[in-house]
Amino acid sequence: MDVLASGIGEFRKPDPDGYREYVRTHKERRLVSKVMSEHDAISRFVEDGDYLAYDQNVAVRGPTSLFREIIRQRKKDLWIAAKFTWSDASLLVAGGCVSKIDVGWMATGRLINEAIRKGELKLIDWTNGALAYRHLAGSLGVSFLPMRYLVGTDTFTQSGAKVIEDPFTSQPICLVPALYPDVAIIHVQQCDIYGDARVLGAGVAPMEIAMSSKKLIISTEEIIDHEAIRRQPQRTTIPYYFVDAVVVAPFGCYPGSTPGLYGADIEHWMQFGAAEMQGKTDEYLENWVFSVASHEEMLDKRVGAAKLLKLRQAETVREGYYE
Amino acid sequence: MDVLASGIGEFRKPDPDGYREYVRTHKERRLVSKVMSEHDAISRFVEDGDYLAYDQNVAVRGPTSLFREIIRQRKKDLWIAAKFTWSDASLLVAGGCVSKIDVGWMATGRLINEAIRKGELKLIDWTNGALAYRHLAGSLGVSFLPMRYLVGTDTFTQSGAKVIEDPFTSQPICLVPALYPDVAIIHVQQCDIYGDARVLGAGVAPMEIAMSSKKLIISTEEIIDHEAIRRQPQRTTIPYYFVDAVVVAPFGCYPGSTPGLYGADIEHWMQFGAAEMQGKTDEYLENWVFSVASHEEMLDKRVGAAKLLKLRQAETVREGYYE
Amino acid sequence: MSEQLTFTDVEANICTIAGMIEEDKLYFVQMAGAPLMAVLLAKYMSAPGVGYVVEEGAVAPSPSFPLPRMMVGASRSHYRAVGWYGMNIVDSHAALGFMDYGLLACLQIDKFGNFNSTFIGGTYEQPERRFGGAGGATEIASQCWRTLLMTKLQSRKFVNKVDFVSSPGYLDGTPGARERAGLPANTGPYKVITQEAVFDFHEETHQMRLIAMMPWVTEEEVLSKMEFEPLIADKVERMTLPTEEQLTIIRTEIDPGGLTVSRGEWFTIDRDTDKRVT
Amino acid sequence: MSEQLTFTDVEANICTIAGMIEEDKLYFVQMAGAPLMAVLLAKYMSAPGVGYVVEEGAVAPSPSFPLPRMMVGASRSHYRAVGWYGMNIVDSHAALGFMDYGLLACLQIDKFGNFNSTFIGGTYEQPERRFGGAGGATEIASQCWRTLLMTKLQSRKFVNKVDFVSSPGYLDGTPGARERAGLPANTGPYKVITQEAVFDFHEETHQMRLIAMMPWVTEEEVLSKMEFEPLIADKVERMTLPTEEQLTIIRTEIDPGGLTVSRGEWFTIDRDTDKRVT
Repeated sequence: MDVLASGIGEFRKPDPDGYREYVRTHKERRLVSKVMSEHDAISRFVEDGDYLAYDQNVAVRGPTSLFREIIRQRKKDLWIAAKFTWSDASLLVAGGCVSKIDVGWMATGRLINEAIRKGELKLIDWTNGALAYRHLAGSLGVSFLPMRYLVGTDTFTQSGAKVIEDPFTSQPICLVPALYPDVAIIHVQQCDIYGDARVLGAGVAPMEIAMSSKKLIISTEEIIDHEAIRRQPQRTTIPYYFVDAVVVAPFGCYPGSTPGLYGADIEHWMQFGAAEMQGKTDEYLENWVFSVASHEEMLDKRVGAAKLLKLRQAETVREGYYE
Repeated sequence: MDVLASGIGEFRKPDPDGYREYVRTHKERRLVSKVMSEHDAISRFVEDGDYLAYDQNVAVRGPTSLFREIIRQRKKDLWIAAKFTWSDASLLVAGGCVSKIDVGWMATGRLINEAIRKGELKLIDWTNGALAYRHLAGSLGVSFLPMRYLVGTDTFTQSGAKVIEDPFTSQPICLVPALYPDVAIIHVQQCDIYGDARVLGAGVAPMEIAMSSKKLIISTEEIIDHEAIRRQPQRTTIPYYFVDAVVVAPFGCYPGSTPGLYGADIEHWMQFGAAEMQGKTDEYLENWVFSVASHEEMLDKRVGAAKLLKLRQAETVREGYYE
Repeated sequence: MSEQLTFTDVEANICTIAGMIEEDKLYFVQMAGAPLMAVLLAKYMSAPGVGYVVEEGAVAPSPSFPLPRMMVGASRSHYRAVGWYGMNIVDSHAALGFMDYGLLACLQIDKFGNFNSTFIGGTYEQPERRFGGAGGATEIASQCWRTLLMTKLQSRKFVNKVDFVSSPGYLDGTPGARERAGLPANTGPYKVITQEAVFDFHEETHQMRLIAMMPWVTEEEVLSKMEFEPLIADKVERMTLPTEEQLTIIRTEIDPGGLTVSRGEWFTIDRDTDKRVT
Repeated sequence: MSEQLTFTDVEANICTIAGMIEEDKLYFVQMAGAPLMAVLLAKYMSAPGVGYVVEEGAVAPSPSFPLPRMMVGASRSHYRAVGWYGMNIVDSHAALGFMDYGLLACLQIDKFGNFNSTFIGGTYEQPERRFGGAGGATEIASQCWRTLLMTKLQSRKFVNKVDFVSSPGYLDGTPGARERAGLPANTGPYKVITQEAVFDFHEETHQMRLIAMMPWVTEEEVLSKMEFEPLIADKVERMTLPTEEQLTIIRTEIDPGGLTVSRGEWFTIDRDTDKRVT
């Protein structure tokens, strides 16, 4: 193989056959209920050192209740893919959970900068699209995919991509290694007890991430009947056999928004931003994560019914999602 | 590039940059009506010598009214991809339209065998999945994709695939060249005047074919309002800017079925099969293609209202398609 | 006169395979015809919850019986699936190792389970009889963990050398041959099912091995219907005959038009003796 | 006292770009912020039919105004799209050549249009200030036919050498440099828009070239705000000022919260003389 250039970034060596072996022995093929608490889902399926993937549109439809549970359980040494995200990476860094980030785009600030300075955090640069495409490669069961960009940049140099001579066109072509995360967490609007899940609206790469991750936790705004899934099969984003856990989490991406259901709590983001700037994220975490036992308790004791109603009312669009 | 093995089959050299140039100068970006007759669509967008792609599930949702128009206009020397198809290839061979077939699966009989014997027809073997995957490669704008099968077979040898040493795993990996058809014809249930099209139900690769084909003709059971498309964006299989022509064709895949709308006319298939066995396909074509000016006239004069009603009644499922 | 049971070779295959279907496994089933009917018979009778996918992208459908005559891709065969996708998606599910079993028919097979669905006789360029092509069989036989192959026991089908290797078995049979070619590890043909005999493959040599026969046939009869000589298991089991109930369901619910099951060789079996009458 | 017009540098950029939007072209627009606001302003005022896609997969939306404060991926920004897909799909639309223009913001840019959105100062391993990363800018700047880049005219932004090439311009500027690297042919940065000047790139040398300035600035002033010296067009045009109507629509419909447009440098312009007052 004539490799014309190689990035120097660290990456997990793609191992399609290893993924297959895991699937063969670990994944449930029967229709059995996978509903469990966020506590059980995170403690059973997220391990220290795991590569963790998730899907969201910046602050929209992100699995934030599960991020908080990961912090609550003090998971360590996670490697995450922050593509087209918001302050989730900062939040997880504040919680001491993350040691490596594959970067597409994320909000950065004091926490990220300090963690880099202290040598506690390593960033590996890719792009949003390159990370989504690496998930696509994983979802196709292969070890790499060719693509038409990334080359010519320092981003390429810091990534784990390669350039080869295309055997069909003889031109240089960029190859990115497939990403097979250990575990993915994805928030959806609707899911049945078996894991058949519907993402309503545009999403970065929920299906690709679901397919390429060894373990998959779905958090859902509501459980819908299995027969409802079967009545409209074309709406199913993720079929049951990819899913290991289903967590019921209304307002599960608070303070982010879920299209068709509720708006974002911008004041909350500002509160987090202020805490970060003032070096007070420990207080923030104590208040929003550690001092409450669950997402449900956080909603009840910290957010409150009035705010939740206001956020519901702030979402004026149901068309295309629920209509 | 260390190429470990290469198939000997002929294939169009993938040319992503050539495709891009075509798109840049030829494709309409504005929302303009593309509704036209089947005659105009085929005469404007299908040229002798074109590589023609289409999508169907064996005899389901195939663009048969457009196949008949291609025969009626005596198009020549087409190269087609027959993946997961039915007797369409035989029909086009009977019409003298086809000189090469990339084979996934197709019904074969006297017509195909005779055309091969006479040297009028060349088959190049792939598989259903390999052809769908070659369309996927085209839809991603790249020149090839890696995949985990085809190797170890004579099918590989007769195809245009290659084996290289995977630069990420060091194992042998099969690469298939992207397929960028000159023109594709796709039948859908619903489409607006601009080409925003909905395929209702499972389909082999309608989106991939639409994206990878330079020219695209949609035939549709009905025109729906553009605002209806915008009210449910997640149901749009193909957005307008890929589409060059929209042909209104109720019962457009007769004698095949369209899910949610009408069943197949099995007697018609048997009639075609009998004509083929008896060497009477010229009579068949005269009756069903040449002696009628259009699909509409064929439905009216050859099929008849009673049969159409019967086929509508034979389709008992609307759930998941229209409900 | 004792009671008799009458069925075709295809019906026998469908019933035998239906008896092998495991409810906690996922199946990737070829297009239509006998393989699909086998899984549907199991779903109807013994394994209602079993999940299967078909090439055109329907995942775990619950077809409404009786099935339509031309059922591939039709609404009743995709009825109440949990997902409707496309071919690239379900092929990827197989690539990812989710499909425990592939279920396929073939025209010709060799002792290592390599099989042909492309042409018979002549050359590739000028075949005597050209068939439909590899279809989806290659992706299924390459990517599912185990492949169940269905064919008829005839010497022109069990051959020393297939006219064309459309889809891979164990290739040349040597250890690791599939992996060396680039196929996913630890996959391959698992059983070959015919109307009168069932075969598996030896763990090391990967040669086809006779493991079960219908009650009315002898080893010699089986071998007389094969061009190559298979291994013979230490103990060759007796296959179970189709039941009346199975046959009734096939004929009324699974293939009411009889397009698939009414063709081929007919068997009439005396139920007292399990011997073939005609 | 004559009438005055007051606006920010971001507002100036939004208005200038809005004036460049062509209704018969397709746009690939970065996440949010000023680039998206520019296309929305055009859509609101002059090019209602213009189509654009955003990274998370909404194709040709018709957002409902006023827009929400945190709008990326939110329901009102995807409202009445013609399609809702994902990132890989719309990136592929760009790979296939359907996107005429990419519309992006950047932190730092060099004379060949290579730009940085990753870090400023220090080293890659220990940056002084780490930013969000390349995001979707690299795929957009690589795959769209032409890229419109928006930034502020400041010497720390127009630099001899960017701290990190997050996304490609014309690389080293030599003919065919992008193609040799493996990028799609005939693509590249098209214009760079700032609050006081607009640049394009010389056809052969691919060097940045000053082509237009606001009425109140001189060439010397522009050059004083750049670390490198750009080419100067034979005739440097005068840029059009934002209109009252544009500014009103930005402030009431496009960014009613003022999160994006109220930051940065404020300009107050005397409308009689087109000179800057403060």
